[in-house]
Amino acid sequence: MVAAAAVVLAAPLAIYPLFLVKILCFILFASALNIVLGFAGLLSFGHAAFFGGAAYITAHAAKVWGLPFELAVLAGVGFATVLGLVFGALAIRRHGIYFAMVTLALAQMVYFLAVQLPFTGGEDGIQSVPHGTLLGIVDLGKSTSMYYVVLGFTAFGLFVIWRAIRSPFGHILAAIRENEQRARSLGLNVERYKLIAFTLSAALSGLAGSLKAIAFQLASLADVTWHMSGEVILMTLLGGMGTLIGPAVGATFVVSMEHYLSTSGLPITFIIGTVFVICVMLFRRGIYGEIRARLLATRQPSDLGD
Amino acid sequence: EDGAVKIGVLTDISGQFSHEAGEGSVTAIKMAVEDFGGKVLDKPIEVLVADHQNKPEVAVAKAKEWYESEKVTMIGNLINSGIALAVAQVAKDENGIAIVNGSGSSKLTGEGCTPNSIHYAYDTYALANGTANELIRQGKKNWYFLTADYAFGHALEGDASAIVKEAGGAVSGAVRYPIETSDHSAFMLQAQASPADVVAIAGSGTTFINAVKSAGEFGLGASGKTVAGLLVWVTDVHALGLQAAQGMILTNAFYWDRDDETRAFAAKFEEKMGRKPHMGDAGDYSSTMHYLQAVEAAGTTEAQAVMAKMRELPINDFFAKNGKIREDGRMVHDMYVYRVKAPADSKSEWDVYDYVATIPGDEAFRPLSESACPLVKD
Amino acid sequence: MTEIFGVPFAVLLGQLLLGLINGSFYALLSLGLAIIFGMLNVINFAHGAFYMLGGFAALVAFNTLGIGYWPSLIVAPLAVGLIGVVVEKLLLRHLYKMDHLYSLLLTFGVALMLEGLFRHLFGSAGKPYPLPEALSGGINLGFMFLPAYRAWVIVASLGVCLVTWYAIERTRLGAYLRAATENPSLVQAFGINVPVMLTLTYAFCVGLAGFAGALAAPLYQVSPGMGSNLIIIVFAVVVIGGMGSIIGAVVTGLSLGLIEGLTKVFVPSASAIAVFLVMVAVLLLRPSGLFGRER
Amino acid sequence: MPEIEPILEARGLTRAFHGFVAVSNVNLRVRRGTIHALIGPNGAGKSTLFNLLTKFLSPSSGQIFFKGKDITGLAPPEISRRGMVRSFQISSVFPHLNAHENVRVALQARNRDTFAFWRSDSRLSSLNAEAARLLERVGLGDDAHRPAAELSYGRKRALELATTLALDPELVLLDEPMAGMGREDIGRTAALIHSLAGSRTVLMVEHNLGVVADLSDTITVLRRGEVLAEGSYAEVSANPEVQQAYMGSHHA
Amino acid sequence: MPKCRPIRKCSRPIWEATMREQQHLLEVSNLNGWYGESHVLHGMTFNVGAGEIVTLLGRNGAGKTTTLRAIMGVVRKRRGAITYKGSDIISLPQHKVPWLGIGYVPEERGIFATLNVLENLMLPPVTQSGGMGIDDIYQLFPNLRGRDQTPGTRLSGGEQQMLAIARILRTGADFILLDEPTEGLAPVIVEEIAASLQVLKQRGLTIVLVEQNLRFAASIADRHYVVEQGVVVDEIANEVLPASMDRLNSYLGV
Ligand SMILES: Nc1ncnc2c1ncn2[C@@H]1O[C@H](COP(=O)(O)OP(=O)(O)OP(=O)(O)O)[C@@H](O)[C@H]1O
Ligand SMILES: Nc1ncnc2c1ncn2[C@@H]1O[C@H](COP(=O)(O)OP(=O)(O)OP(=O)(O)O)[C@@H](O)[C@H]1O
Ligand SMILES: [Mg+2]
Ligand SMILES: [Mg+2]
Repeated sequence: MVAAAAVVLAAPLAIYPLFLVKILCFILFASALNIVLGFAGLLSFGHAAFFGGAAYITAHAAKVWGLPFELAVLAGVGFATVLGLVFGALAIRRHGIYFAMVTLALAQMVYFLAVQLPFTGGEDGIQSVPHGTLLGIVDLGKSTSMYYVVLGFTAFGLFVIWRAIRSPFGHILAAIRENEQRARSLGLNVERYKLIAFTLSAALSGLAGSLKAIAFQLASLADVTWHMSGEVILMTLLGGMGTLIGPAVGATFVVSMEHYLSTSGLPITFIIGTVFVICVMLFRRGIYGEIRARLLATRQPSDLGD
Repeated sequence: EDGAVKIGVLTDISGQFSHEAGEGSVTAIKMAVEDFGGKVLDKPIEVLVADHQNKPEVAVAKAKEWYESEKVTMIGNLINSGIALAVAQVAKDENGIAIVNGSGSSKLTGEGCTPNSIHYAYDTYALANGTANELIRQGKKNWYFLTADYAFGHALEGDASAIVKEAGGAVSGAVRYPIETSDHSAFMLQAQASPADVVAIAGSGTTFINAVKSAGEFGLGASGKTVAGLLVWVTDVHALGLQAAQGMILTNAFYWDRDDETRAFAAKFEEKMGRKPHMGDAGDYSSTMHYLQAVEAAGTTEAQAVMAKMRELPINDFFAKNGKIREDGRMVHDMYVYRVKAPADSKSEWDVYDYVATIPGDEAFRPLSESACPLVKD
Repeated sequence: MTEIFGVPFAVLLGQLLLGLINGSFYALLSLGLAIIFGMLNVINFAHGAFYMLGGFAALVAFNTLGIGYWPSLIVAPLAVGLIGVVVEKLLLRHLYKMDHLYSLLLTFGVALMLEGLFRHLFGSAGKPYPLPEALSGGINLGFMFLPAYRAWVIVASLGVCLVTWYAIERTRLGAYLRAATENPSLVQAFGINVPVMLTLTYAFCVGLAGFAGALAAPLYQVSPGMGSNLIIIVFAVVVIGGMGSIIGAVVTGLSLGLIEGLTKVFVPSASAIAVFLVMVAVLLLRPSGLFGRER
Repeated sequence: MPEIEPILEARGLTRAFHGFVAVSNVNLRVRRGTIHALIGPNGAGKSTLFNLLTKFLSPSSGQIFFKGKDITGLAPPEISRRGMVRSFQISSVFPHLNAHENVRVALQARNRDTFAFWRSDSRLSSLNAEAARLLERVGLGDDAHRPAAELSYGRKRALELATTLALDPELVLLDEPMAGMGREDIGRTAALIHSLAGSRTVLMVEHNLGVVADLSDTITVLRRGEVLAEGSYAEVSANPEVQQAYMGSHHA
Repeated sequence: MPKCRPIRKCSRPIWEATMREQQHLLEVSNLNGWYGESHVLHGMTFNVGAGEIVTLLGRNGAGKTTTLRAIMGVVRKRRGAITYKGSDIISLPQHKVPWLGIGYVPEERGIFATLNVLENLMLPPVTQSGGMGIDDIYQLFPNLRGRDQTPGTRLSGGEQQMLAIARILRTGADFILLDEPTEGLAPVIVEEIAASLQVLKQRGLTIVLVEQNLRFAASIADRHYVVEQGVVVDEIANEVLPASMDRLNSYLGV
């Protein structure tokens, strides 16, 4: 635990900070998705809308409205939260693939707006978003300080998720995932639970998007395409959905792959595809999920649940 | 480390634009370095390559990393306008140099211009300009636009229709197709129904190719309409095949078969790459060459000094005659209008264009007076 | 002549016809997807890639083996189907017991592999495929000029759809498949060789995609990306039609083509999301699609 | 006996499935503190009636009163919150949660669990004792930590009963609680249900006539969706129609 | 056998096998079974003669269902011997087993939600001639008549049970594994089923029955095996059942 913390804190000395920042953003994003995917059993295919949407709002707020860092991020998160509430309200009564498709469709609307609305700059996106400062003190222009700030936010986000999953709320969520009709017959307001989970997830996805927008000084169309929604699902699955660490592992893995392969001169799409296939076949529960399961297999099987 | 001069190639090698840049640009830039002698300021020149996969974050992270910790002094090619614009900003922040040959977005020398970036081979304005003027001159005054519905398409259409109107032509309509569209026949039908003499396709890549195919399928040419491509790579024409593309009017910054110099370069390039170079490749080579000469002349790789030299020295090579780099970062040089050959007239696989006209540099590009670039003081 | 919202009626007719043609492609693709979806309970993200594969199969057959258009309508689907068998036996099969998310991840990976591979081999611009002699030229319908090939596309794809529909809905097969997805081991216990059945079904369905690819080759550039643009739309079609419903897939495919055709006239830039608007509307009213069985 | 007002009353309940009338014009009065059995041939409409009473299906016509209030318009969760809870005929558990967790979820539901996702779940440990007690009562003490999916069929039924009781309902609707249970468990469950009477009210469907005879104060016999007879076991089992329609040679 | 008496070649095992076949239709000996890691059957040994009705009795969780699943190959992880008509069927692929004329009615009924009643009924292929016709089936289970288009799981619990039994009787299987067939059925129906099973028995049908309803079991069975924790602990012939009630009750824990 302590060692892990040490590594995380020392990382920017060894590895290029901005790249680490990207990893952090996606760790947060994937973990946020995991709330619905892994713990509520809802396959959302529209999370890019929250991630990218928040990125656009934050970028615009910081660049055009000239809001300070904190407020810009807040604006983004606020937007994502509201959007999540709306999407959730519309989709939550649908199940399985139908739910996935409603979320996808709604996200495509956001994508469409992103292409059409003038302020997003179409596929060029919004560039040269000011870094700003944290509380007027820390200059975020420095990649390293940016790293620690984002690290802080990510840690906070992960803590919220951890708390939510390990809360009475989380236990009910698990039950609903297992057998919704039964849960309803026990007098649980299933829709409400799901909606809260979904909105929470949207908000945190938004946080990830906003941070990314500031750190990279840009918001782009890539963030709202369904490919992004797909990619974050893959990260979560790859790491191991329904576990707390899994998505982090998956995100780190995928982002690093993209980063390091970029200079490898290999046909990247092909490689990434192959890696996905291999991972599914080797680690059924995701990289982390599998390792964890193997460890737990020695103990009593009931631990496998959460 | 060993104080090598480092040049970065940031491009799309495996993605949708890979045929407009990718391996080609890498080859071109490496060729330039080689031909320059592999050393500048008595330091070896090293070429780094990265595939940005059309992911802005990947590009920005790479660019920053290169400028900051790898001490890369120049980043080349930069296809995908979103990425080009972003990296230009990074170049400014990190005081490096970015030379764009991939993207054609005229924003790069407009709102997006920086003192550290150069837009070299072509831009949407120049392409539209050349084609439009030529067709108007031929008396084809009534235009109809088939526009890819995104910023880049809008830019092309915007530039072109402005020129058309200015030159006394008229725009009878425009239809904007979503970039996801794979079937353009519906839009072709609308174009056909219009009274226009020219159907201008403001889009690039596969969507452009498919648009032209369905134009052929619905006999647009047969019905007396001219199809004009506002952004056409010679490789697109090659991929389309002359059967579908013949008769199309287009503007390019470079055609391999223009003169002996170009043919010589093309031959060398083809040896390495297995295909003829297009304007992007040529631009990549020429700009890299020019950069290295500027470094030599400036006696340093410090960005501002080198930029100054690059602006100061004229460009004279197979690509450009008396090419000059303006303060908005635009490299001005002659542009050429071509017509796609009919299959019968083509002597070899890559023999695809007939020369139509030359547009002198000072007419080809958007005049500084109209520039939206903050660096231009008037 | 009569106009509708300022659009000449003739033009409108033409657009509808074209819409129908695109629709028949959707139908053909979503058909296979719907079966894999509803029967194997697999979200086959690779479907678009198999469509692309069909196109290239035809292309390669033509360029290197000199196999003409007509035979390649058989050859391409077979080739693709064969690859389907490999994918199913080697990979998919081991995931049936798991959450269907895993098969999604897998097929997505396969899609990336195929697309990446073909980008590497053929470049992203792709290659043209010549129109078959017999179908060059066209028919003048008065209100529009209809290329003969497009007419053929409608006939061919609808024909195939019909046959497939019959094979599944009018024979025991459909019931076996549906039962097998619900409780494979019990169906086995009734004496049906489920594994083989599933393999063949998957192969057949991707074969359909392959056929669509071959059919599309002369119309569009055969390029590695040709499938990935389509896949999401096709998913939408399947869901609107109702997962597992074959009629649903076909009918929805065609009607969406029409709707798209209309939007292309009136709000061109919205034509790409028309399908999604429809989907939201439909799913809000009918939770399991137009023809879906509620479970 | 003095007609105290019934805890549950159904008036003219009717439900048809595209033409097929499963429950037609059923009037039912369940007296507080009694065990009321609902029997009848297969397909008579017993489970459908349960579904109507708990609003898992909405009646084509008719009204439902629970504790004197009209609940015809309410949704299932609300009904169970008001104290009327049902178990399912085809067993329904949370497969990947262990038996203990299954019951605890029900306890949470009973305690009007908030949506506060920022609280710690250590609060739940207060429920463990009661969960354990309930599992003991249905004889699942040893299986407490096995995933529900791994329990044998009979034990699943027992677990479901425990979950239902965890809600501490005033009125329990049990749909064939004994189905699939072995002798041993039947005995235990019967005792359990018996112990409920008085403090709570039980309305149950059961085909095990032995159990019905021992436990029930009142029996309503359904046939083809209609009430055929009602009364004590002695009364209904004496009814030739009931014998012919349902009991067969059993009444002997 | 007379054929091979003079010859030495005819080896002992075959001879044994053929002998056994004459005695027993199904032989289960020292059968072990697992669900993943958990070892459930610890050496079940019992046999069923042709035309017999044999029950497996035992507490919940004793392993009765698992035994049937092991015979059908639904539980794959098995060790021991299961021979049917003298030939081993453990090594047989799962989908081949039913074609030997073995039918299986699972305890959870296994009615398919996505299939309507008719499709459910017609699902299992007819493996042998001599199965019940649709009319006989409606005779036996009037509830199913006219419900063809109803989704399978919309049927009432009991009706689903009837459907589960009916679809196996259709296949013409002459060796049937019934797991708690009377669960959730009204007494009258139970009696009708008992009667019709008797009829089928006359026709030479062999049945392994897992049953909690002793009354029903006693009314049709020839022999009873008592199962405890995955092993057969006792065998009781039906004639002596009344006499052995105390013994049995102690097993079943009453
Ligand atoms: N959703 C439905 N659609 C069509 N028919 C239905 C539906 N639900 C129930 N039925 C029919 O209504 C009748 C009553 O069903 P119900 O489940 O109430 O019977 P039951 O009394 O519970 O029988 P059992 O004792 O076998 O459980 C049955 O014939 C059943 O087929
Ligand atoms: N899917 C499973 N995974 C793990 N263990 C299981 C599974 N199914 C059953 N078991 C265990 O195997 C043992 C035997 O179960 P089985 O269902 O054979 O008992 P049974 O005799 O049929 O009981 P019942 O009379 O309740 O049906 C029980 O301890 C049960 O908990
Ligand atoms: Mg019932
Ligand atoms: Mg059992």
